[in-house]
Amino acid sequence: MSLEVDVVIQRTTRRITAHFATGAGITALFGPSGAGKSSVIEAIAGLLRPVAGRIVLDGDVLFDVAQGLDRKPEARGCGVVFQDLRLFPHRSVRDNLLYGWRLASPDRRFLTLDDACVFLGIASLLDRRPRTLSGGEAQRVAIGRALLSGPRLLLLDEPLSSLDAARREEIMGVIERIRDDLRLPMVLVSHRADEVERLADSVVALGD
Amino acid sequence: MSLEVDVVIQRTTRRITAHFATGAGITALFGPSGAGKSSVIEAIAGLLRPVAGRIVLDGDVLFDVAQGLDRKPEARGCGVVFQDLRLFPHRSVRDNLLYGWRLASPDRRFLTLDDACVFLGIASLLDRRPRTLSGGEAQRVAIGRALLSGPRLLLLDEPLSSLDAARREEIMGVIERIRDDLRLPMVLVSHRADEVERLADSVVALGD
Amino acid sequence: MLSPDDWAIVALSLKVGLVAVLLTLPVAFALAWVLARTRFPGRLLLDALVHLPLVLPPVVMGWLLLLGFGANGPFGRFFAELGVTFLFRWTGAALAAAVMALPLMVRAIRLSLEAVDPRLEAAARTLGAGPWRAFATVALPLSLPGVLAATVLGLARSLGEFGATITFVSNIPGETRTLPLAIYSALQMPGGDAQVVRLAAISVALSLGALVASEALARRMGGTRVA
Amino acid sequence: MLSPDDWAIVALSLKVGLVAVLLTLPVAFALAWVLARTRFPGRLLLDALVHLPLVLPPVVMGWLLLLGFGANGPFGRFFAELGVTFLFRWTGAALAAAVMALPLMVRAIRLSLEAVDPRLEAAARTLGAGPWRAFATVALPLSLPGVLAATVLGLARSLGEFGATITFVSNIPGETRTLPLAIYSALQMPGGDAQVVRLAAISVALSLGALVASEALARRMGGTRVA
Amino acid sequence: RAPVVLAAASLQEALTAAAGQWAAKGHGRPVLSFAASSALARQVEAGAPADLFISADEAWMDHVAAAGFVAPGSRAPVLLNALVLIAPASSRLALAIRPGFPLARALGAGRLAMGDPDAVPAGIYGKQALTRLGVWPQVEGKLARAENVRAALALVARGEAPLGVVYATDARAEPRVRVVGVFPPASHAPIVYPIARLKQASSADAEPFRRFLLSGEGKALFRRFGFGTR
Ligand SMILES: Nc1ncnc2c1ncn2[C@@H]1O[C@H](COP(=O)(O)OP(=O)(O)OP(=O)(O)O)[C@@H](O)[C@H]1O
Ligand SMILES: Nc1ncnc2c1ncn2[C@@H]1O[C@H](COP(=O)(O)OP(=O)(O)OP(=O)(O)O)[C@@H](O)[C@H]1O
Ligand SMILES: [Mg+2]
Ligand SMILES: [Mg+2]
Repeated sequence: MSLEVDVVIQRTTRRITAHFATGAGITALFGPSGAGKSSVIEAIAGLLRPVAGRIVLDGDVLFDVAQGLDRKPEARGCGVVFQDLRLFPHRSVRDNLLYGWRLASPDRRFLTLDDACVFLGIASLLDRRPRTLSGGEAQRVAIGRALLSGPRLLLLDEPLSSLDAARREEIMGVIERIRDDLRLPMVLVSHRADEVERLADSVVALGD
Repeated sequence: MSLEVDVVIQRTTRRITAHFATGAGITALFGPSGAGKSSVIEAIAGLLRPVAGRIVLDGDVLFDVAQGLDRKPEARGCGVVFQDLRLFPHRSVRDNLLYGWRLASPDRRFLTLDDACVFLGIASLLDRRPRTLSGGEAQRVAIGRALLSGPRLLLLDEPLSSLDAARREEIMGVIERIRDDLRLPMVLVSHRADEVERLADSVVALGD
Repeated sequence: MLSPDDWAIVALSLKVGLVAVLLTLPVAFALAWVLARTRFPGRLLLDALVHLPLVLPPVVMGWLLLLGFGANGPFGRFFAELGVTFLFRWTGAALAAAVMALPLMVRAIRLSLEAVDPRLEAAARTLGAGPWRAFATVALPLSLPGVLAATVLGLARSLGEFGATITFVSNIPGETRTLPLAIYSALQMPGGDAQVVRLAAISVALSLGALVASEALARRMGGTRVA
Repeated sequence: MLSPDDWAIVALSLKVGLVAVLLTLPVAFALAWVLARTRFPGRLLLDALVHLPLVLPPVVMGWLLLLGFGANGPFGRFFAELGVTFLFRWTGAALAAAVMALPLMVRAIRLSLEAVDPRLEAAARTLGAGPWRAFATVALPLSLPGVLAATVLGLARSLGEFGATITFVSNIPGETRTLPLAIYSALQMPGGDAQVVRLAAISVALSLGALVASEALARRMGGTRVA
Repeated sequence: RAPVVLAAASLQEALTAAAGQWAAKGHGRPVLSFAASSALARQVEAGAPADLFISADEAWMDHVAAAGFVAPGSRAPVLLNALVLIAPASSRLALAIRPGFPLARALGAGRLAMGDPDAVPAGIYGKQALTRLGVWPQVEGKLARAENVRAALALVARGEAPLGVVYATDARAEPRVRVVGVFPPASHAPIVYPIARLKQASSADAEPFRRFLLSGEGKALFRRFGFGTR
């Protein structure tokens, strides 16, 4: 279990360089607003094409400019909690949660809908449309959707920013369990020192 | 300078009751995810009609079911930083920032575009479209837009959730200055104890 | 109130219109997708071609259809081998209606497709959906308002189609005499005004029905609105 | 390549088409707004009325225009007092084109308006904008893709309008003989096929030009896309 | 002001030539508007500012006259036409038009192209002729009813219909069709294009131009285009 990222990303106005390698566990991406954290997450997920470098997950080359290799997002197995959530507005919360779950091969699934609902506290929301959710409710649904898709790498872009202390505590516990029991590697973007301190096995700083 | 809120809000699935009165200064709205904080903010701003109760700002009745009174949003003078930001996607950052400023009477304006840009660190973004901003950048633009509209009440719905520690620190300083120099009342939704502790003059808990 | 003849005309008009719209819908969607999502050298030309039935007078379109899909036309020969003939047949009336409705339908769908947030499809990809599945499960349902508008516009256009139809497949009772052709015949006769008004009223009633149905459908899938 | 006569026809067609589209645009926008944003008892009826020119054969629409806007028609008398007459005049051709283009334009704009997020207008209200200003500065610009599509559709429809025009304002050279009517005339002439093809080619070239212009415009206001 | 002439679309070529000849004499060139007689008649009745009306049949002229739009004494037959049976130029078919002639058999699986017998003048005359000859019942279900004569002509010219009924003048101008036979004039009402000056006529040239069309010079010109005159 290892993740190796060494990329240069060009956004219209700025160039972002990220270079880090981690084993299993949680890597915190740290850095000021606009440093490029979300861009790095998108690059790992295969949604943004770096101009140079390579990305390797468990010895599996996901991206390599030199080799002209660029694995498609759906073949990378990266579960993403987007900073802007991106819930499907036309589907119920249930169908949002099950979207990736239905597409995952059964042996990749490590969570059931019921379990996810319980520990995220979203069981009562299943028949609602995302537009009617509160900020924190939507964020929890986005976390559930990513977990249920049975990813082999979790990319969490400020996943707890809209949650109250009690909820955060609970979900951090779940993240720890996933890390320890499933040995799933994760990249976590967070601005909160306490979160990083508690969860991160390694910290990567993105400069401004 | 005082704000008096006593409302019952009906959302499809739940009923939200809020009852508080504060003087000048910052009132923190506290409560678990889904408690109804954003709903109360929208009700004060005039975007959501409570089923019962009244809202009075500085002796000025904004809403009163008994009197059948419901002041229009544009006549309430509430600057809102929405949890979902709601930047205008078809306008540049500059035009977003100046939208309310241009509509405000000159004597209500208490900030210039240049000053806002400096303390929010968004001067370099002025010609960009909101869609191209990072999460934190967009949040700072939303704060700037609300401040520049010269409101007589500021409603801040988790305005700092996507910001790094240094930026938060700076912007909290500005909020304090606005509170102390302009004696502008504010309602702040926040999940962070440190924020509430530092900024809030009074705390209102919304129950679940 | 309606004579058996009238009923036959109404039934034929509905058959022609529905077949035209249902067959055109996938074609229109594919064209809308190509125009909304791809960039290639001949794109503008394709766009112009799609608009052609709108720009040319219907009679000319009927004439072109006759050249292409008549018994001696290249497409006509091809379809004849498949056992489908158009000339003087209701199938030809449906083809004419389909061609004339196409530009309206493509535009409506395209407008909706272009408004779909590409970040949602990106999210679907990270959840394991290939590009086609992501499209079918995200962009397609989100563009349903456009598809619905296309259906209404296409059906209305089909119900009103006259010039291309009469030129291509002429005016044969029971086969190609749809409402507009019946109205035209009445209009040509001195003193046929009352008949014109009656048939026009039927057209209007039909389209009102289609509108009511579409609004009901829109309300049922109301949650689809992204807003 | 084009004779002076051809140029006159092209110029007339463009004048008629542009006047029709530009005059219809605000009306279409207002109707689209009413249909998209309001709910009142007669709404479906209004919607059906807007679709009427699509549902009825153009010749019938031309006849209705003749009844309404002819020298003895109620609207015709009213406009005559204002010094505007329609019969046999290019103004009548523009009116016919406008009426026929209306349903397409309303739909396109309505589709875009319905996709505008109402929360953005709410935000504008809190910043001090009244409902109309919020609409004009937020919903209106965000529905520009629909307005652009409406313009293209309307112009194309105007360039192809035949049946209502010839029925309403006849086929007067220099006044109402637009491209489609000239094509009709050529079709009536023995051996006029070459002329038909030439005039049709001009129509297509014009619409291609309009499409190129609209695409360029769309690209320039590309940032307007909400995505 | 030059006169505005509303004329049946099938007169386009001949009337344009006549207007040219008239203009060559130093008169203002008449404004010619060609459309279906029905559309033109309705325009007249809506008060359109026209001077002369030439209909493709008597029926619409009757209608206009009954509505009181015709200047008294100005109505006159200006042109005559004949009705013919045509086939594609390549067709070998030989068929004599006489009572009970085997038209249906000659059509085989094909259709008989003609103007809509319920609406288009050429179709109405065609139906009269076929009825008088006793063959209407055989072919009634095998018609391709076109919007106008030109469209019927095009169907035969393209070989999409094996036979058609059109005016002699149309057949004459289309090289891809061949006249199989001429319908006996007695088999249908006379094919007359009536002209009339309208009540609302305001052009001083209206009446002189009408007289010119009815003059020997005008008639000679129309005969060159295959029309008959009286
Ligand atoms: N349109 C709606 N339809 C149904 N329920 C709604 C709607 N909007 C909000 N709600 C519900 O009302 C409750 C209050 O929502 P609100 O957004 O005010 O919560 P909040 O306190 O701001 O939560 P958070 O901290 O998660 O943002 C939530 O349970 C939410 O699901
Ligand atoms: N489409 C774009 N066009 C131009 N610049 C862009 C675009 N997208 C992102 N950027 C810029 O790239 C930089 C990195 O953006 P990114 O979203 O990765 O930042 P981030 O580290 O996630 O910030 P935050 O903590 O505020 O979310 C920002 O300065 C942003 O303005
Ligand atoms: Mg980010
Ligand atoms: Mg909230």
